[in-house]
Amino acid sequence: MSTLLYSDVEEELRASVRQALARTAGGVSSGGDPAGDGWAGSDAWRALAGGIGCAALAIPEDRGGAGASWREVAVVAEEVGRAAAPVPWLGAVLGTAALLSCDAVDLLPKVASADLLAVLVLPLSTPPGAPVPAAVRADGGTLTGTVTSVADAHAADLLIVPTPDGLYAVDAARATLTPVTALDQTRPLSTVTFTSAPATLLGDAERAAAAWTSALRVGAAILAAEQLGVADWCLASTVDYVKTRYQFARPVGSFQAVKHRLAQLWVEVTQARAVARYAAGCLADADPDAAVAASLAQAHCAPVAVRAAEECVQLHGGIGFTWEHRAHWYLKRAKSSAIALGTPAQHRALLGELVDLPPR
Amino acid sequence: MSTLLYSDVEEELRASVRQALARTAGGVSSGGDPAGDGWAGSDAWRALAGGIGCAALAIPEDRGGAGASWREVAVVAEEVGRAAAPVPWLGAVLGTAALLSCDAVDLLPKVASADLLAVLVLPLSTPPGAPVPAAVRADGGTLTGTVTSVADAHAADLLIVPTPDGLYAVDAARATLTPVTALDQTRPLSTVTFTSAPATLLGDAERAAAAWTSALRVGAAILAAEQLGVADWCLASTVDYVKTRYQFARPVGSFQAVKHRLAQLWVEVTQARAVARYAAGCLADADPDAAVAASLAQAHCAPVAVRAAEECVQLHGGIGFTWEHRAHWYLKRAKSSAIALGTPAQHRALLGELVDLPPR
Amino acid sequence: MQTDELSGRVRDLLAEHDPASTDRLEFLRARFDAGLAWVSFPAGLGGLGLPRAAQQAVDAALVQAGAPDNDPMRIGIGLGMAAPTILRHGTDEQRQRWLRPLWTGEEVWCQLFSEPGAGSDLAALGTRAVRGVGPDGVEGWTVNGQKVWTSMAHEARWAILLARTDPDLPKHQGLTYFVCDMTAPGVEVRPLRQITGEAEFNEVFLTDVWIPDAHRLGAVGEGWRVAQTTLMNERVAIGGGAVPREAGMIGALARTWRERPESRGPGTHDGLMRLWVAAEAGRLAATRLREQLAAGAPGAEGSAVKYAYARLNQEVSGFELELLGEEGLRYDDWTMRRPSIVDWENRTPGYRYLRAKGNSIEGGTSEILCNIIAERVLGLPTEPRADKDVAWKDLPR
Amino acid sequence: MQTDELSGRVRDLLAEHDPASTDRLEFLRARFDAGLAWVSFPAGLGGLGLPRAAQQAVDAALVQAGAPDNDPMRIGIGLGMAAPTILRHGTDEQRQRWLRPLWTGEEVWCQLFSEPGAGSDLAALGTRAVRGVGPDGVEGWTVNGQKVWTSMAHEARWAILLARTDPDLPKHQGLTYFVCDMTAPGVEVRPLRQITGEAEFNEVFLTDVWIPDAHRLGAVGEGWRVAQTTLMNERVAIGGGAVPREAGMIGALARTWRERPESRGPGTHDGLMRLWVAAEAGRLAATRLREQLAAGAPGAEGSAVKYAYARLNQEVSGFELELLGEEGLRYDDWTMRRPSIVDWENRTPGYRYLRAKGNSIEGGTSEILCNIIAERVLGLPTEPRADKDVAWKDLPR
Repeated sequence: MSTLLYSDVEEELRASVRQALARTAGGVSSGGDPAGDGWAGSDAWRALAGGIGCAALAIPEDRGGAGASWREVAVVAEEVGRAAAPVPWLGAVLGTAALLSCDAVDLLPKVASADLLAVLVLPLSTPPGAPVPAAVRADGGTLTGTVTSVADAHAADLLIVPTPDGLYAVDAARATLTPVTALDQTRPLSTVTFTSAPATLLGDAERAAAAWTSALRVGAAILAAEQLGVADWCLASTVDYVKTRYQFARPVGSFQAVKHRLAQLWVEVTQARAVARYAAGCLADADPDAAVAASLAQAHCAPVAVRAAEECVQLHGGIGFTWEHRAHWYLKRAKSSAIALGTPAQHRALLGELVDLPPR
Repeated sequence: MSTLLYSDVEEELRASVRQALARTAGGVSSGGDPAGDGWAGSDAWRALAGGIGCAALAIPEDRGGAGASWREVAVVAEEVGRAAAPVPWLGAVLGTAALLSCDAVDLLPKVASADLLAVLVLPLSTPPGAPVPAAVRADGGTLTGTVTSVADAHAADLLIVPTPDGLYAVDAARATLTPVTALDQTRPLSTVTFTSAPATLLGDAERAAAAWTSALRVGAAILAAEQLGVADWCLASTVDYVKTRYQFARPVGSFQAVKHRLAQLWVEVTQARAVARYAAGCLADADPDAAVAASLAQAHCAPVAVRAAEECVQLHGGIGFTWEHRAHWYLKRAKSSAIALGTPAQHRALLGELVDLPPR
Repeated sequence: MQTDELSGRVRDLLAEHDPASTDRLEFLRARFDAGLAWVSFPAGLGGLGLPRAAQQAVDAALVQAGAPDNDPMRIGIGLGMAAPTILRHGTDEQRQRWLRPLWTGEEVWCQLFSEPGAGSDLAALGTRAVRGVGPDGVEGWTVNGQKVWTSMAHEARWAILLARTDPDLPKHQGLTYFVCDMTAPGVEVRPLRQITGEAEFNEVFLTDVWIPDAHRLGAVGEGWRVAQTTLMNERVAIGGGAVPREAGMIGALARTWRERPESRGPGTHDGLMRLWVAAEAGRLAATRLREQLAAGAPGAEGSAVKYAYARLNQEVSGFELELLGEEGLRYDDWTMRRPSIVDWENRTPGYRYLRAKGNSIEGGTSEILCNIIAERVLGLPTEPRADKDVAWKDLPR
Repeated sequence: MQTDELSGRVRDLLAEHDPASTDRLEFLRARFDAGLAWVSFPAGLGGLGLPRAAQQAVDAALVQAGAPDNDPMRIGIGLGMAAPTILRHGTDEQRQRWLRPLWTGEEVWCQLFSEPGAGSDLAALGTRAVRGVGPDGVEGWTVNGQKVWTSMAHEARWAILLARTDPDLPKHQGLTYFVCDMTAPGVEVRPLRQITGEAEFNEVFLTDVWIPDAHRLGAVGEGWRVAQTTLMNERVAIGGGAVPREAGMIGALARTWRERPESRGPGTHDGLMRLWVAAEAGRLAATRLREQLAAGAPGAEGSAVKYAYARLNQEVSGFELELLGEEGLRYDDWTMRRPSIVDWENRTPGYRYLRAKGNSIEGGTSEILCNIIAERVLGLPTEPRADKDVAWKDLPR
C-alpha cells in the first residue's frame, strides 16, 4: 500500500488550484448564482485545465500528458469540492478515464492540452456495477437516443458515449442539450439527445464495457476526494464561525454540545481523508483492491460530506439557512454527490459482494 | 383509540408493585447476584402474583380472574423492568396468554389465584411470525423433545407446550430443566427436555397455532412495557447521578454535551411510553391494529432500552462498569430483551409486511 | 354552558347569517361577536369562557354548514402567538382594538423578535426603544434596530415587538413588549431569500419608528416575561395538531415506496422501516402529550415534540432523495417567490429536504430545545453563566 | 548507525546467547545490555539512540531466530507508560535502577492515577503525600489515599503514582509524581469486579505508605507536567498498532456472517456493511496517523483513533449479539477471575459486548477525548472554568 499522506508536489498543486479557484470561481465565492449566464465556471475551468495543466495530470507522457496519477487528480477534486466550484472536473475525469481505458491516442493529447474537454455521457446517478446502458443506439456511424441527467455536458467539446455496441465520440455541437433544473446548481445537468448524430467509434463492445467499468470506478474514487473537500470546507467554516459568534455572552463554540459534535465530525472527516487517499492511491497503483477502495470511499465519504454540510447549516443558525451564505451550495453539492455514481447504500451493497459478505 | 395516559387505578397498582419489588427483590437491589440459591425472585414473585394479585389481572372474572386487562399487566411489566426484578413475569404473561387463547377453564382459576405458575415453553429468541416449532413431538398423551433457552421455566409449576399437533400442559416436575448461563442473569433460561412426559391436551393444532400467535403478540407488547421500565430507571438514575457527581468543580450534569444526550434520551423514552401504552391498549381493546402496535413497540422500545442502559453505564463513568453498581443488570436485561421475542430488525421486517411496505 | 346551549348558538348564527349568501368577512365578524371564534376566550372577545375542548364541535358544525374559515394557516402568528399574549397581558382597550380584526384575518400579524445578533440568545436583542413625547404631545417610544426571520412581515398590519428600553440592566430585565404598526414610517421590509430559493421570511429594518405608549403590552421592563406567553404558544403551535398515521413527510416517502417499486434499492428497506417506526413513535408521543395537556398537565414537553418533528423531517426527506436516485438530483423551481405558507405537499422531495433544514432552527433551535428539556424537564443544572448579572451593554459580543 | 552494523549486533547477541539453550531471562538481560531492547532509548539503557523505525528489523530478526520476547502485553503499562516517563523525567540513578527489570519483565509496573472522586478530572485527585523524615533518617513522603482502575496491581512490583503534595495550590499545581513500591507496608490491593464478571482492575488502598524522596520523579509540584508524558503515551498505546483489514471485532462479525448463513436476518446486511465500512475507515485513519507520526507530525490526533475504536467496538459487538439471536442470549462464564489481559479472541460475543463498554471509559473517556479534539485540534474555546485559580481544598465536590 502506498502512502496515505500528501507529497510536497501534491501540496504545491493544491495551492495552485486553490488560488486559481479563488480568483476565478467568483460566481460561487461571492454568493451569487453559479449557474448564471453562459456557464459559470468557464474562466475557472480554463485556469485549472490549461493554466495549471490539470487536464493533463492523469494522462501518460507518451500520450501528451503530464504523467502524474489519479492521486494528483484527487487533490484537484478536493479543492474543487472545497470551493464548491462550478467547474466540470468530474465530467472531465470520467471522460479521461474512458479515453485512457481504450487508449484513444488521437484524442488524449488534445484532452491533455485542454484544447478538448471530453465528457462521458451517462446519467449522473448511475450506480456502481450497472451495465452499459442501452439508451443510445449506434446505426451506421451515427448515434440516436437520449441520456438524462448528464453532468458537465454543457461545457463539453466532445461527448464520449458508451453503448452496448461500442464506445463512441460525438462532437458536442451535433447533440441537443437541454438543461435540467438541478438540486446542485454548481454541477449543471443536461438531457443529451442524439438524432442520427455522426459518431466516431473509439472501441468495440468489449472495450466499451471495460471503459465504462473503469470510468465508474475512477469517478467514484475521485468524487470521494471532492466530497472530502466539501466536508473539509464545511467543518472549517463552521469551526471558524462558532469561534466568533457570541450567544449568551460566550462564543457558541465554547458550548460543549457544539464542541463534541464538531469533534466527532472531525473524526469522520479525518477518516474520510484516509479513505479517499487510499482509493486514489489504489487507482494510481492499479491495485487489485481498487474496486473495493472506490466503493468504500463512496460509502464513507458521501455521508460524511452530507453530515458536514448539514451541521454547517445547522450550526450557522439562521444565517446558514439563507441564500446569501455559501453553506447551501455545499449542502446541495454534498447531497447530490451522495446520489452521483451510486448512493452509499448501493456502494455498501456492492462492497458486500466484493468482500464476500453476501446479503443472504 | 383508547387513552395513552395511565388511570388512577393503574397508578395505584404501580405503587403497590413498586413497593413489593423494593421489599422483596433484594437479590438485585442490593447488588448481589440475582441468580443465586434457589431462585432469586421467589419471594418477590409470591408478593406480586398472589399478594397483589397480579396473576389475575388479565384473566376474566368468570374464569376466576380480576377482569382487568393487558394494560394493567403492562404497568406491572414496567415496574418489573424498572426494578430489573428476577421475577417470571414475562413467562407468566406468555403462559396466561396461551391459556386464555384456548380458554383453559380448569387451569385459569388456579393461575389467577397464583396457585399455579404456567409458563410457555419456547426459545426466548423466537421471532415474530415464526411458526409453531416442531422441536417437541406428541405421542399417545406424552411429549418428547427439547426446547432451548426457555425463560422463567425454572419457576414454573406447569409448562405449556405448543407443538404442531396441539397445545399441551406438562407438570413441570415431569420435565428435565438444565440451566443455561444467560447474559441476563435476572431472567434465567433453561433447556427444557421432555422424555415421554405425560401431557394434557389443551387444544388441537388450530388452537395451538392461535394460542402461539396470540402469546407472541401479547409477549412482544408486554415486553415493550418492561423495556420502558428499564429505560426509565436508566434515565432517572443517570440524571440523579450526574446532578451529584462533580468533576472539574461542576456537576457532570451541567456539561452541555451530557445535558443534550440526556435530553435526547428523554425524548426517546417519552416516545417509548406512548408506543408501549398504545400496544397495551390495542391488546386490551382487541384492536385490529394490535399486531402492528406490538411490533412497533418492540421495534421502538427495545433499542431505546438498550441505548438508555448503555448511556447509563457510560455516564456513570468507571463506577458504571463495575459489578457492584446496578447499571449492569439493566444493560444485560435491555440487550437480552432486544433479542427476546424478535430483534428490532425482525420486527421492522414484519411491520413492513403488515403496513404494506414490502421489502421489494 | 351546556352542549345544547352551544349548539343553539351555532344554529342561531347560521340562521341569522346564511353562509351561502353572507359575505365572508361579515360572517366571520358575526361569528366573532357571537362568541364562537375561540370559545375559550372571554365573552365580548370572540369567546364564551368555555374550555378549549368545546371548540371542536363548533368548528365541525360550521364546516358542515359550509361556513367560511379565517384561513388559519395564513394568520397563524396572530392566532397562535399575538392573541394569547394580548389576552393575557393587554389592557381592555388593547384587547378590544386588536383581537377581532386579528381573528377575522382583516389584520395580519407578524413577530419582531429575533435579530441577527440575537437568535438563540433572544434576550440579548439590541433593538432600542427610547421614551419620548410625540409631535402630538402623546407619550411614546422611538424605535431603532433590525429584526429578522419575520414571516408575513410584507403582508402584516401589526407586529409584536420586543425592544430594549434599558441597556444598563442585565439583559432579561431591560426589555419591553410593544405592538408595532407595520405601516408606520421607518418600517422597511426586505425579503430574505432562503436555501429553497424562495423567501418566506423577511428582514425588517426599524428606523426612528414611533410607537405610542398605548401600544405597549405589559409594563416597562417586563418584556421578557410577556414574551414567554408568546414563545410557549409558538412551541405548542409548531408541535401541535392531531395527525393520522403516515401524515406528513413519512406519508410521501411511503407513497414513493409503494407506488414506485423500482426505487426499492438493496439495503434500504430496514432504513425505511426505521423511519416509519420513528414517525409513528413521534406521532403517538404527540398524541399522548395532547391528552396530557387536555388533562391539564402543562410543561416544557412540547419542546420534545418539536425536536423530534424537526429531526424526523430531516431524516425522512434526506432518505427519500437518495432512494429516488436520478430524480433526487433535480429540483422543481429556483424562482424567488414570497409564499405565505410552507408547501410540504406539492413541492418536490428536494424542496422538502432543503426546507426541513429550517425546522431545527426556526421557533427555537434544536439545541435550545435540548437545553430546555435538560433543565426544565430533567432538572439538570444550568451551565456557568457569564451574562447573568451584567448590564446588557457590557456583555461580550 | 548503519543497518548492517545493527544486524551485526543482532548476530553477535544471538551468537553469544543461543536462544535455544539460554535461559529466557538471561537472554532478555543480554538483549537489553546489547542495546537491542528498545533501540530508540539511549545507550546503556537498553537502546542505541536510533530512530524508532529501526526497531522493527531487530524484532523481526530475533523472532525469526526463536528468541524469547518479554511478553509485552503483560507488561504494557511499564513499557508504554512508566518507561517513557522515567526516561524523560527520571534521574540517571532512577533510570539505571528501574528500566532494565522493567523491560525484561522481572518487575511488573502498574499505574496509580485515577481515584473514585477523580476520573475524568484526574487533576482533582486527593491522595495526599506529606513530607517527612523516615525512621532511618532518610527524607521521604507518607502517602494516604485510594486509587482505582489499576490493572496488574496484584502482580506489580512498582507503581507510578500521582499524589497531592500541596492542597493549598490550584489543583494542577499541587501534584507530585512518585514511584511507589507495591510491596511496601500499607499498600492493599483489592480486585474490582467488572460487568463482565471478572476483575481486570483493582482498587488500591494506600495507608501511611512510606515513599523515599529518591523515588520522586520530577520536581515537587511538577506532577501534572510529568504525568502528561505518561498520558500521551497511554493514548498512543491504546490507539496504536498496524492492523490488517478485518482485524479485531469486525473480523469476528464477518466470520459469523460468512460461516453462519442462518444468521443473515432480513434488513441486517446494510447494517453489517455500515460497520464494515466504519471499521475500514477507522483502520485506514489509524494507518494514516501512524504515517504522520513516523513523518514527525505529532498531535492530539491519537485521541480520534481511540474514540473511533471504542465506538466501533461497541457497535460491532452489539450488532453481532442481535444477529446471533438465541446464542446472543447466552454468556460463557460469570466466574470471577483476575486476568492479565483482555481476551477479545477467545471469549463469546456477549463478553465482547460487555467488555467493549469499558473502551469508552478506560484511558480517557470518549467525552474527554472529544474535549481534547475540540480544544487542541480544532482550537475551540474552553468552557468557563470554576476550578482554575482556586485552591484544591476549596473546590466544590
